[in-house]
Formats: sequence, C-alpha cells, structure tokens
Amino acid sequence: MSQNAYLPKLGRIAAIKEEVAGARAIKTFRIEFVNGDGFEHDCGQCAMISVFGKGESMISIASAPHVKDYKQFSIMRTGRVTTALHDLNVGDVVGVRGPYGNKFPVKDWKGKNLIFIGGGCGLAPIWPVVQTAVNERRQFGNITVFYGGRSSRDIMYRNELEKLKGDVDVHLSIDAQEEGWDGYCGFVPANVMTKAPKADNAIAITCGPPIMIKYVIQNLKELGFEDDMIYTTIENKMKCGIGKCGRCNVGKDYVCVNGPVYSWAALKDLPQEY
Amino acid sequence: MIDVAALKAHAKSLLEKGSVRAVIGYRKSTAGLLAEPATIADADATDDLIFDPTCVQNLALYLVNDKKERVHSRSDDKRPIAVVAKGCDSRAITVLLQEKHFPRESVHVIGVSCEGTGVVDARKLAKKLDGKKALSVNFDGSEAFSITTEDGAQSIPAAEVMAERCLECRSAHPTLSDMTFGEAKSERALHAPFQAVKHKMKDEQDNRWAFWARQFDRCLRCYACRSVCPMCYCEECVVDSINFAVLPDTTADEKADRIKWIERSPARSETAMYHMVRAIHLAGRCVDCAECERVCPVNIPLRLLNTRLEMEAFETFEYNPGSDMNAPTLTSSFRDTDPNSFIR
Amino acid sequence: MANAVETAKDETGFEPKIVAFLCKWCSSAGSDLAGVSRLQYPSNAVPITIMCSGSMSPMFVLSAFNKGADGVLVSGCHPGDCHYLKGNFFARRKIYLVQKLLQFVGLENDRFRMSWVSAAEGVKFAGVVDEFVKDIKKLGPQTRLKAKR
Amino acid sequence: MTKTVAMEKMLNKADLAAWMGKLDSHRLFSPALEDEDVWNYMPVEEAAKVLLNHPNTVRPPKGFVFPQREVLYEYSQVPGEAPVLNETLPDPAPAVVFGVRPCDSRGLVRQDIVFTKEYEDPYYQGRRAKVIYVGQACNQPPSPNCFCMSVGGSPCAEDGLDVLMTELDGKYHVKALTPRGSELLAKGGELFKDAQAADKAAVEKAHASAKAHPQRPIKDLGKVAGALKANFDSPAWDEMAKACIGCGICTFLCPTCHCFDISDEVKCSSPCKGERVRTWDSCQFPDFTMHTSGHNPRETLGSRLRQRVCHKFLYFVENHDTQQCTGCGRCVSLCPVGIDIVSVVERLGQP
Repeated sequence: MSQNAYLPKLGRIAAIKEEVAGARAIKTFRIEFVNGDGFEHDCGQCAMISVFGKGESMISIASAPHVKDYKQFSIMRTGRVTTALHDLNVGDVVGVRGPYGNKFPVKDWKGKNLIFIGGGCGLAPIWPVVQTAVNERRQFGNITVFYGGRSSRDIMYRNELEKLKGDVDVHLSIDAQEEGWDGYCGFVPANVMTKAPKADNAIAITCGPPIMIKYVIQNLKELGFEDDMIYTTIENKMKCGIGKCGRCNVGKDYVCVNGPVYSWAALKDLPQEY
Repeated sequence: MIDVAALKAHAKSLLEKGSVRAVIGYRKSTAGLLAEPATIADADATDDLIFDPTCVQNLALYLVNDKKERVHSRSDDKRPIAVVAKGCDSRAITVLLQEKHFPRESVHVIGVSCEGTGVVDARKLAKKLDGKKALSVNFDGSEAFSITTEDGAQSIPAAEVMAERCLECRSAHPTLSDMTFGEAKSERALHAPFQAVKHKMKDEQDNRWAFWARQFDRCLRCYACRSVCPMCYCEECVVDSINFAVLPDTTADEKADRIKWIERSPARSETAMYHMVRAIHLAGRCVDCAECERVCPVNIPLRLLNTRLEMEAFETFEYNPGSDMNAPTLTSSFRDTDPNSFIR
Repeated sequence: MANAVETAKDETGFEPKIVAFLCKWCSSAGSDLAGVSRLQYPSNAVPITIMCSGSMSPMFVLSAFNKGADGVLVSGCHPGDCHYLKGNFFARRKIYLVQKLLQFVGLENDRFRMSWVSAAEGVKFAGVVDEFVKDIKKLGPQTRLKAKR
Repeated sequence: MTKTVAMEKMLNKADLAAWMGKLDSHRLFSPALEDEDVWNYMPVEEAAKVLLNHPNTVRPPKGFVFPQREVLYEYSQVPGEAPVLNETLPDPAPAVVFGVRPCDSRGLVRQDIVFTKEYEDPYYQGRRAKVIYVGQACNQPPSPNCFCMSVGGSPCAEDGLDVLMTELDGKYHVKALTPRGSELLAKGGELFKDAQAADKAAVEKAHASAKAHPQRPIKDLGKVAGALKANFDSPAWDEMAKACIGCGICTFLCPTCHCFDISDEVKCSSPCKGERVRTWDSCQFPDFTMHTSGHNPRETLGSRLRQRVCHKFLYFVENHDTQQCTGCGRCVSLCPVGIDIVSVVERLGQP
C-alpha cells in the first residue's frame, strides 16, 4: 500500500440515531465520505474513527458491504473518543481510516442456515452479515437471529429487527421480566437452548459480552455444532490498525489484521489475551 | 559482621512454621553482579538467600506490589509477609505504614545492618576495577569491601566504591524491625548529609537550569524511576492520564473528562513536569534509597532532584521521613513557626 | 486553562501572562474589591478561583507554567483567617516546597509567588499584581517550562 | 549483500577522520559519551576524536529510523467544519551512522520486517532510505551480557549494514556490503587501499577470534519456540516476573522492539489545533493493553513478561521465521532487578 495508512479520510455525519439511552448509550452514526474519498469493506471489518483533538477508536462497520453511499457505525459511549463522538451533531466531520481486519467468509456460507446470536452492542459487528444474507435472501437457507439486551430499552436496531420478521426468525430476549414484553425473558444463551436450532448445514455467528459468548459456545456445542461452524469476533485495544503498534497482539496474531473474525476452531488455540 | 547463615535459618523457620506467606529477600542474579530480589515461599529455597553489598534494591517496593497482587488475586491468606530490610528499606516501610498503606501486623520485618559500609555502586566499582569483572563483593570489616575478580580477592576501601546515598546516609541501621541481623551501626556520616544538593545549590540559577534542561532532554520516559519507587504506589499516575484505574462503575464521562496533564512525548517541558511532580509527591516521603537514580539507564541524577525537598523537610521543618510511623506526614501537618516571610 | 493563558499580547511590548489562583473566601473577594473600587492595576492576571489555598495542587502550578504562564500567583487568607480554619497553613508549607523545587530546577525566582490577601484588601491585591507584573517584565517571557506549541 | 557489490578495502586508523571529512554532505553520527558511562549515538563534532572501540551504547540506533516521537500529521478544525490535515512525512538530510554493532543492525533488519511487510510505513521508510549504517565488528564483546551467537548472529554479522569495519592492527578493514556502502567508500578515494590477501586473512582471523569469545549460551535455538508454546501456562512466568517492576527499560532499549502509541497532542482547543503523534510504548506497561472498559487482557507482570519473551522467541518465529532478539544484552544489563531473558529462555524455552 503506497498510501499513508495513518492518514484518515474525512467523513461527514449524515445522520445520527439514538439506539439506546442512558449510562451505556448507543448511537448509530451514518457517515458519508467527503470529497469522493472512501473505501469498500467486507462483512466484519472495522474502521478507525478520529475525533480530532481527542483521538482514534477502532469501531466495527455496521453497514453491509453492498451499501456504497455511506458507512454506518453503532457506538457505545464508553471513553474519551466515544463520548466526543456522542457529542457531535449531524454535519460534523470526523476522520475515518480503514478498512481493517479480516472478514466473515459469507460467500462460503451460501446454501447454509445462518444462526445469529447477539447480545448488547454485540449486534453491530454481525449486522453486516445479517444485512447481506437478507439482501441475498434466496442464496441462504433459514436465517435465525437471537438477540438480547439487559432490558427492553437496551435493544438496539429495534425497527430494523421488526422489519426482518417474515424473512428471518427473530427471537428477542431481555434479562428480566418487564410489563408488555412478549419475547423471551432470560439470558441469550438460555434463549438459544429453548429454541434449539439444528446444527445440520448451519453456521452460528455470535458476538456480545465475553461471558455471553462463553455460554453461547458451550450451548452450541451441546446442540451439535462443530468448532468450525461457530464464528465470533474478538476485540483488543488498537492504535495503528495495520499490525505494527503491537497492542492487539495475541499469540502470533494481530487482531487488527488477522482478526477480528475467528472461527471457534481457530480461536480456541489462541492464548486468552483478549 | 552480619551472619547470613542465621538470616537464612530465621527465614527458613518462619516458612516452616507457616507464620509468614513468603520471605522477600535477595539472591544471586544471573544477569550481573548485583543481587536480584526474590520472593521465596518454599522453606527449602531459603538457602538461596544472600546478603552482601550487592543487595542494593529497596525491597519495600515488593510489599506494595504484593498488596496489588493480593487484591487482584483476591487472596484471603491473612498471614504476614516477611521482608529483608536495610536501613533505607525499613524507613520506606515506616513511611508506608505511616500512610496506612498496609497494617503493621501484615509485615514481618527482618532488619539487616549494612554495617559501616552500605552497598556498592556498580558503576564506581567497574571504574575502580578498570575493566576487570567483579565476581562477588562482600563486607570486609567496617570500612572495606572484599572484592573477587578472576585474579582473586582484594580489599578496597568501601568509601571509594560505595553508593553515593550510603555515603550521606543518616541512619544506616533499620529503624523498624521484628528481628535484626548484624551489628547496630547507625551513624555512618562519611559525607555531610545533603552535601551533593548543597553543592548544586551554590551554582548560579541559569547554570542550574542549563544542567537540568540537559538532564530532562535525555530522559527516555521509561518510567523506571517511578516503577522502582516504593512511594510511587498510586494506582493512577499523572503520566498515565488517559489510562487510569477503571472500575465497573466508572462512567464514560469520568473517563472522557480525565485531564491529560502530561503528553507522552519525551519533550523537555513534559519530562520536566514529570520529574518535578514526582519530586513534589516525594516531599517528606523520600527515604533517599536512591533507587530512582540507580535504575535510570541514562544516568539522570534523580537523587539530586528528589533530595532537594528532603533537605528542606529535614532542615526547615525538622522532619525525617521514615523515623516514626505514628507521626503525621510532612504535608498533613504544620507549625506556627513555618516560614512565612516568603509570602507577600 | 490553556485558553485562559492565551491572553492578548501587547503589540508594543511584552505583557506577562499571570495565572492567579485565588482562594474563594479572601483573595478572590479581594480581587473583586480591587475591581469594584476601580483601582488602576495591570490586567495581566487571569484569576482562577479555588476553594482554599490549601486545596492548591502543585500540579496546577506546574501545569500553568507548562502551558505558558509567565508567572503564577497563589493567594489565600491571612494566617488565622482561613474559612476552613487551617487550610492556609497547609498551603504555606506546600507552596514553600514547590517554590524551593522550582528554584532548584532553575526557574527564575520571581515567577512564582504567594500572597495573603483578605477580602478587604483590594488595594493590597492591586499592589501584589502590579509588583509581580513589573518583576516579570524584567525577566521577559517564561520559556523554561513552557511546552512548545 | 550480494557478492557483486562486496568491496574490501583497508583504511589507516589515522585516516578515519579524513574519510569522515569527505562525507560532509551527510550528517555523521558515532558512539560517544552522552553522560558519564552513558554511550549514545551523537553527532560527530570532531572527527579526529571518534574512537570506534566503544562498549555497547545504552540506546540502540533504532531512533534514527523509528524516533521516540514522530508527528504523523497536524490537524486544525473549526467546530462544524471539515478539518484540514497536514501530512508531515519526514524528509531528513542523509546521515551516516558509524560504529553500529552487528546485533543492532540485525535489530534493524527485524524492524524492517515489521515496518515494511504488507503495509509500508511511510514514516519509517522516509527515514530508512536516508540512513547509511557503518558497522563495527566486535573484536571484544562490548557487553558482558552479549549473546548474539546464541540467537543466530555473530560479532561480525553483516545483515542490515551498508559497510562493515573491522579493527586490525593500526588499520580498519572496511567492507562495502551494499551499493550505498560502495558509494561511501568511493568518496574516500585515495584513503582506501585494496585489501590484500594478507589483510583478508587477518580479518578472517580477527573474526574467528571474536567468535571464539565465550557468550551466554541458548541451547537448541530451534526448539525454543515449541517449548515456549508448551510452557505457555507455566506458573514459572509469574514466579520469574515477581521481581519485575513494570518499567519500560527492556523494551525501550531493545533494538527490535517496535510497539508504539498514537495520541493527540492538542495545542489549542478552539479552533481545535494539534498533532497526531506516535511515541514508543511498551508491552511491559500495565495500561498497554487495557480496554476502555477496564478489562486488561495482560494484567499481571507474569503475563507481560511472557508476552515480551514469547513475542521475541515464539510469535515472531511463527510469523517471520526468525527470532526477534539479536542478543545485544541490553535488557539483561540494564534491568533494575536482574530479569535475564537468557535465563528465562533457558528455563521455559527448553524441551
């Protein structure tokens, strides 16, 4: 790559949608590149978003690769950069560089049943796969989405999930009973167990808090999923995005280059330093 | 002369009886002449313990590290940990106790006398031996070191190769201990206390700035001085202003609003601030173990900087860090007679 | 603080930037009195109100110099008059140490100053600032601890 | 490094200064005392005073191409408007660094792998192209903790160098290893005489005797990676790291360590003006890997020691088929508490 990989392209915030409010607020930013700059990406890849004067953060791209006009990022307000991002308005310009990392091997999954299992803001990294699968609906078998939040107010992509129904089996859950909630109450791994998706010709894609992932994988294995049928993403602190700064190094891998997408077969051989 | 065999036997019996969790002491290193700190939990391994003039490190640091590790591992072993402590180490432990860093009963202090001679300065020794590699250094009476090289043993006057701090040491004997080995020689005073600082103070102010500016410019910001200091126990240091102790209930705002006092760049202004903040934070707490200066890979005279305020504490406020664990600290106390004339 | 320090520079000559940390109960009120009494004194001091001189962190002093202050003033209540009874006694000790350190490192003596100014001493406050500005003008801009920006 | 450019010459020791004098289109650096006992690469002020029999420098020469602080770009942004970015690629004047020890030049080769494989780092490349390395074979080990030969190097290794000089009686044997090196020798003109068979024999003898100096051994280098992998969960890591104080000496002063941080240095908050800079960072610092959530994948000293050793002797080997340690011995000599990578590898890197 002859270009300066550290220099971000400029993107204008075209729309901001508040997904979740409160202390762990999540907003979805639609960013359009300025000056005809930009890049294409694959499902699962990330981009480094800059707020000048604050710093950079690695964020997974939540829009599907076939959406060319903009990139979408769903970001939880958690630190210096993300707080600054949440304070921005439509029209403000940020830096975006990328795309970084590997991808979900979606092409290899054609004809298979896809089972998505997300928790909290962990829906965002796998959302491009959901979108791609729905966009090319006839190429895939059954599509099932399990998704849960702490409460009904913590469910992101609410409208989008509603729209999926019909094409896709959607099973929402919240941790504790609430009035007016007609979905499942309890943790996501338990919800998966009650619906017991079949492992035949299936791929499971999961992302969420580490503890959720741990139990989801345990349960999937009980349901007969092999290690190479389970995919997840991991994260580490990152600075450069191109495998040089050494920060996201886990074993011989750099998460920003060799990750963030891992099959459980590959991930279980990696040291647990993520 | 200190009886190392008795020291080993004491450590062994403590571990055999199970009255301590571990013994923090010194053992021979593979990396060079200086001893290495060792945390020994196995009674049989106490035979590795040594005590000679190569035992330079301040082991009070490992009490601080031990506490951090216990919090992290959620250990519920309530037994004390034993630590071998020279005069300066014991003063550091006293300051930690004074600041209630840990309770007195959580530490068993094995005091060791560094006799009349203190510890060795590896750089001075290397010069003295003119290229020959020292294999071992031992106490040799109260005024000399016995040094072994390939050519055999020789006796060298301790004052010639002794660490600077030891030459100015005001209380060489442990001030606090549960058990002491070696002869009680508290007065050494080979040099007048604060001699180096006073000498530097005589310099013109502009020259002093030129001197310090050059030193700050050379700093690598490896933070070894901070890491080795038993008094630098803050969970969160001003230099790590972005990354600080985050608890599950730390909010995004708290993380975002963190003040970045110092940039990471090794620029003179930032490095000056780093070293000066450390000097201020050490005022009335620095026990002059001079570990900061010893570990500095580029030889920045940090002891000179940090003892400046110790001199003030001692001479202006009659305050001697590490002498009394029950006294109020320097900056949490005052007297009506404190200097006032500098105020307008 | 970075912006507070960026006060206008006189085209005709050097106008020192002074950061004045004033205790809320005495010195800050004293500076207000100087203002409402329409006393003539230089406008070089940027006041920052702190709760008590005893709450003054040495970090603030070093940070002000780092960000380009030509002088730093700390001012509190007279001994015995502290709103919190003894905060200024702690301050006296701490500031004394900070001053000694700054001098040892080689910052010019006249760049860091402490004063006792009561709420009634508008005239004294004006005098302290006036004198401070004059002394710093003799020294010129502070370059030693200032970050290159 | 091919035979076609290898050129062997002899230079009288007294003529070193004259040669340096002919290189005045370059900035010249050589090892000199930065402070008492602290050797560093310093600009050559008086060529006649340059002696190339120095002990190993405290700082490796990596800063010439990977400085501790590098401004990546400057930015300025008025709120609500698009920022203006100003790329600050380095364009240094050409430099020649004398007295580079072979371990350090082998470190450079490892940095080249990191910074030029897959993505070329333009900042590194910009500087790398402008620095010529003149090596100095170690007739005597420059540090008591040298172990270059245990990690595949040698006191007269040539990788990464443009020129290798070997001190012989009253003379330097000077071997050009790259076209850049040949040009440098060509500038010396008449000062250089062709090396004769006797000179070549003498230099071979000097190299053989240098290699014969006893060094700290690592047995079975080929098996170290596998053993480290097998011992990944050993409690010995924590035990050996007990004394570690978590400073950055071992990594900052390592000729191969390349980890860095990127941060914003704000000069003015409104309008927002500042620089995005990268600075050296260390895997030994506790906050190196800490997530924003506070979760830290390598929270303990043991896990960080393991990262340092495994990165050098396992991960780098898996990725690039060579160790990321060149045996300069700095981390051993300068560790405040005697943590010794050779001993660690001896203990956990042996089957």
